Amino acid sequence: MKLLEYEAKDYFRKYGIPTPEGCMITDPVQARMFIEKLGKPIVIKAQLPVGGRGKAGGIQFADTPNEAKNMAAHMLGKQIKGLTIEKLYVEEKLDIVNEIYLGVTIDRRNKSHVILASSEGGVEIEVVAEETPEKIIRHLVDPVNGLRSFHANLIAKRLGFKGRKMRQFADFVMKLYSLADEMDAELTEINPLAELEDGFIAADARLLVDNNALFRHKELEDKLLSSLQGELTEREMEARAQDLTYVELDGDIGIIGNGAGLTMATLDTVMLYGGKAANFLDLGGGATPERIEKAVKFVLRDTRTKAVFVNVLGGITRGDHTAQGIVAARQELGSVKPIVVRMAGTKEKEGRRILKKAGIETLDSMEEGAKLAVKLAEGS
Amino acid sequence: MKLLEYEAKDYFRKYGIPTPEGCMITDPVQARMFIEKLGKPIVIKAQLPVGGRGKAGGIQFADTPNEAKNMAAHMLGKQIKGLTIEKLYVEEKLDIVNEIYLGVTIDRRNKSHVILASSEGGVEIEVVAEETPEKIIRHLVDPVNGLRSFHANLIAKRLGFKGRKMRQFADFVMKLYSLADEMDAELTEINPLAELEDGFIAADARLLVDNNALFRHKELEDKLLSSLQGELTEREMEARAQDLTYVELDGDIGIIGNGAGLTMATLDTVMLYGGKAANFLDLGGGATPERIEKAVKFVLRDTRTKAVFVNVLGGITRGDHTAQGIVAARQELGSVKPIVVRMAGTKEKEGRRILKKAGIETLDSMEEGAKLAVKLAEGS
Amino acid sequence: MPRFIDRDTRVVVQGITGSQGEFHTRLMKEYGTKIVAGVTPGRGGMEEVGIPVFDTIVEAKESHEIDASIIFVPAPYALDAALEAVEAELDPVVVITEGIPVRDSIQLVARAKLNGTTIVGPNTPGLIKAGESKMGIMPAQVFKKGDVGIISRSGTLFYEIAAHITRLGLGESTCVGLGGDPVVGLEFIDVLRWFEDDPETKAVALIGEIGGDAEERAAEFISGGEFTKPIAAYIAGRAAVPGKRMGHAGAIIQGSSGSAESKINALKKAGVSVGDLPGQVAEALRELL
Amino acid sequence: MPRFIDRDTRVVVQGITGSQGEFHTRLMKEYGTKIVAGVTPGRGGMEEVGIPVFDTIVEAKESHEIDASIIFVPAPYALDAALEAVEAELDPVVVITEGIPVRDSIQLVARAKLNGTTIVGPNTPGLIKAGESKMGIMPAQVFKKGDVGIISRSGTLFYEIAAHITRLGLGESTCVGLGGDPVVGLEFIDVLRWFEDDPETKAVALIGEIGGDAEERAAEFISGGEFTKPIAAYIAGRAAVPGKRMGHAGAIIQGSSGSAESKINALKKAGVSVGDLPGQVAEALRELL
Repeated sequence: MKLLEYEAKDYFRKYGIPTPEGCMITDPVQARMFIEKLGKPIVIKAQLPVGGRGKAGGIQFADTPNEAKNMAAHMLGKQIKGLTIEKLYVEEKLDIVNEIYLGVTIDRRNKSHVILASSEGGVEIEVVAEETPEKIIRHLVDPVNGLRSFHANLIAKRLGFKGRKMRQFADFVMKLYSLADEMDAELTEINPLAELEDGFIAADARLLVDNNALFRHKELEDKLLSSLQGELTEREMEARAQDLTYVELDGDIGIIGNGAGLTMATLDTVMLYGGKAANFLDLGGGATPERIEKAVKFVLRDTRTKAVFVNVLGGITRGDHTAQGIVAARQELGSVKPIVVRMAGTKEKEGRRILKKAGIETLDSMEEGAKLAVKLAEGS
Repeated sequence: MKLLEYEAKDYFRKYGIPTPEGCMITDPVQARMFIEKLGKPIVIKAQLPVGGRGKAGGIQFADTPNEAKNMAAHMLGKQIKGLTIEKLYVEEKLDIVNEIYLGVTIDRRNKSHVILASSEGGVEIEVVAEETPEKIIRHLVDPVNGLRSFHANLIAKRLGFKGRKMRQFADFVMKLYSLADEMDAELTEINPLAELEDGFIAADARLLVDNNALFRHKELEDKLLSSLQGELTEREMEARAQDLTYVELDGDIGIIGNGAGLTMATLDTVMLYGGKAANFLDLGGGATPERIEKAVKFVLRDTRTKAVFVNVLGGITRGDHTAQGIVAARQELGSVKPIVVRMAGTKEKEGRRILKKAGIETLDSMEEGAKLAVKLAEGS
Repeated sequence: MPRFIDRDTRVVVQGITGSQGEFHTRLMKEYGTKIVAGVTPGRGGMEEVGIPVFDTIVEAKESHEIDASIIFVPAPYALDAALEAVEAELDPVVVITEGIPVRDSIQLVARAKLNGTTIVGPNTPGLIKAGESKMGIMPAQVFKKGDVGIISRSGTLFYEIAAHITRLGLGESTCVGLGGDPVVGLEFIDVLRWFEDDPETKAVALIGEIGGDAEERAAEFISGGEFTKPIAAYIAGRAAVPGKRMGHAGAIIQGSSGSAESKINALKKAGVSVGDLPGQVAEALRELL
Repeated sequence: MPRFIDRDTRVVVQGITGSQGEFHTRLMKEYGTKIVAGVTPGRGGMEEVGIPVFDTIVEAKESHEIDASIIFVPAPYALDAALEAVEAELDPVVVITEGIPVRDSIQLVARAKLNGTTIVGPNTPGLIKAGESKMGIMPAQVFKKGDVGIISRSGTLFYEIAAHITRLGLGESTCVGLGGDPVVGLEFIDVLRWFEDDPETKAVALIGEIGGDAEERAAEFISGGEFTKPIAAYIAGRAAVPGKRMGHAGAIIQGSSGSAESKINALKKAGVSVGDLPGQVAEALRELL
């Protein structure tokens, strides 16, 4: 899950990472109060779970209390990428000598955390990786031995820092890694990490926590759903609330499969035959009739859907359960949209019998099923 | 450093280890208030840095507010093993089903932490080890992999606990190990660890923290000196305050050496020739004239000392410095106690010259020096 | 070299008393897997599907010889369970559990490596030696003893392709699910090495999907000439959109990396026959054999 | 087998800019030790005693070939420094630092073992190959090239006995201080094994003290017949009182274990000549050789 900047900075402070003085506000008056107390120019940042807010006007500056209040009032309620700004983060404006990038993420190939640092801060790291890869320092963290001060010193050194600055930056690296490790971060990054005259400070803060690890971070569980707003479409949010593994696509054939690989292959096959999937919906293993009914209903209700292809290879998932779920969904919705079912494996015969009775076509192979679904979607 | 029970229990609570309700008091009235609030019989325990307080009357019980107040008044100010009781710990009295021992300490041979557990709680573990060693479960903790729940489960199982109790006890083990590890404990033990009807609780708590690790536990540094009261003699406390590595012994020859091994060998040699050392004083490496002066004065001031043997094998420690320190100490104290000096190594000649001028005898070998010191002590 | 299984492999089921554990223990037993013990902390002394249950593996080993472990323990406890199996020198350790934090998988894989233990998964359907033994949740009926080894990152798609292979009369030797998580123990290359030396495997089906670069690395390995047997592949996710997780935690195209196209191109360049449809993998293998 | 040193061993000094580090770097250089670099984080780029100083070992290795490390870093930072040397594949790693928390020593020794690295110390005077090289703080003048290997838990007592040996004209081969802490890397047995195979060592002096059971285990090893060279021993601490630390953190008699008597008896039972006086060790060796 993606934390907002102000939430991420709360964790940064907990781990002793220097951050500018700031606070989250929801009312323009608070912006005035903050700048009055601070007595220095401030930056006002929209708190939204999407990237690229800077270009979209989500980062503004103010030098006086009135400016701060007016600007905050101007920003609150505005929309960026379809999301309404409800929270702002006001923060002291920094005298930045230099902008650095520092991040910790997972290296799939090496099966470890990797620390990325670059003297090219303030730019997206992907852009740096593309254009000047030699400017990115990569340090793989040994999972058994962890990160030690000498690793951090070397990272700081490679970035060009010496003496006191080297040790200050190394300290920053150590703390950010501790946070990444203990908070189960899939990604945490500071971009830009500001170099000041006498040290470093996290001008921005990004923190993505592994959803699978939320049992270790109970305080975040409640925030999960709201954190997904920027990431998921409305329909995906709905599916999530119904506990369905669903990805929205832009075609017109609803796809339901059991197992991620099979469902992906179903999409691919539909595409191969000239169709376009409206979604990816993975039932997972051993779905009950109720779960299947819920899934089919969810896809049928999608007005874009012209036909539905259900592809179930039975192992733990039973054919009869699948059939029952499909029939129930269709009956309850009174839907006449064509449904194609490919069914094989456990309780296949029983399933086919149930579907036949309900007038739903079943096929032996995914290929045939995909072909038929494409044809039906075109014909409708 | 040895923490008092109430201090140790504060740490136990921090690590989520169940402890009886209790509090530290210094005034009998507080005992009455505690029992009134608790509404149950209590136990009153003297807080002293020495073992065996139970046998010495340091643990008492009270059923009523008056009893509590009177008993606390009776205990405060009393002496146990030469130490005055200034603090008491009042605590709810438990309904104990069974007493267990659980401890974590360092296994020198295996170079790891070791967890010790025994169904024979309430008795000293050394006694159990002597009489019924088969009743002690030992688990060595792999320093790289740490302690895992399945290790703790097995310890609980070996103690005879099953099902829910197994998991409860295992949880206790995990928490005590976390505390031992993170607090740099040389030893932490719970004896007895009380088995109740529905769980376990730490009836007592012992925690010895590695003095070398106090830089990681700043909050304890101030308490170090007072914690040594039970461990060190008055003279040893004084030496410590002067930063001298000193052990008090019961003879009459003051021994000063450089290096622990050499100083021990000096004691042994003196003993071999029929003498008895009054102390062990290790100058360490590279002592300055001032440090040597301080050490010699400290030993000379001991009224039991009849002669002093200074044994310095110079490496980093210089002969001239040694000689200057000895001469200065003697002059300043105006002492006439005989001093024998064995000197070899760096600046040996210069040192001997200085000592000769001051009328102090120097010898080539430790053996000769020890012999002479014994003779002089006998003769005085 | 990873360690796999055969009819003599003696298996402990960790998490045997859970519904998944119990259900699949029954199916594995039916298939012929030598399940000798189960472990669930706190449940020692009971029986499940006729299998004695212990609190710890150490205790199970006191009365039973055990070679390997399969784990159905819930995600929060799975790391400890797997490390228990590693410490008990069981090998392979098959982690069926889904939803394990990636930090735990990193720890597990690194510590197992120190011990030289093969970790299959997490989030894997497991492995099967057709006709002899299975440590996994795959439906038995689609497998038949034969010559084709299968390596797959996914579950049902793996069964789908196995069914095609079986239908064409080729049959399977050893089949291994690698797991759908971003960090897993066993990888394509490890299994390819093993298949190269396995006399019972004459050809290999490789089933990949979007995310990561395991397929690209497998292609590189194959290009290197160390793998000499016929091989056909299928890659799922051509229709996937970048930045979205397609069911599996590991199935995600990040920036320019992890696309199906990149994997397909790499494999084709390495001379691997890549099917556009799952069924084409079986057909290609029939021709190659 | 532990790795020791000779005139060709190229050494880095960690903590070279501290007063101890600087002082002993000078003395080691004078003795002939090939000190090629120093490391102090934050001090990279300067020079100390004519030796270039780096911030990290990795950087030092970019311009210098380095074999081994000696550490003078203050106790709170010593674990990290030693692990840096281990990770850089330096061997041996000699930890002079005193006062390291025992938890850190446990971690260091365990992690070095995974890497196969010899840790000498902590709290050791170091080691010396007489007449060639020293990585330690021992006074050079008491050593002279010869046939006797020395292993000692203490420092000055070790020099005392070395001086006796030198005075009798025997001289020393390789001498190793094990360190006075309760948990150290190298132990008597490790060094005895090495001495057994070392052609330059004809006899051995073993210098122990109260605390722990390293001497008893050495005696057991010697009894086992794996050590065949003449050996004489001295054990310090007969006059020590139980429960008191005698200077060294490790020199403490706990309960019934760790007494000088126990060690002396064990060694005598193993056929080792144990002197009542330090000088008698040298005399015994002269007779045994």
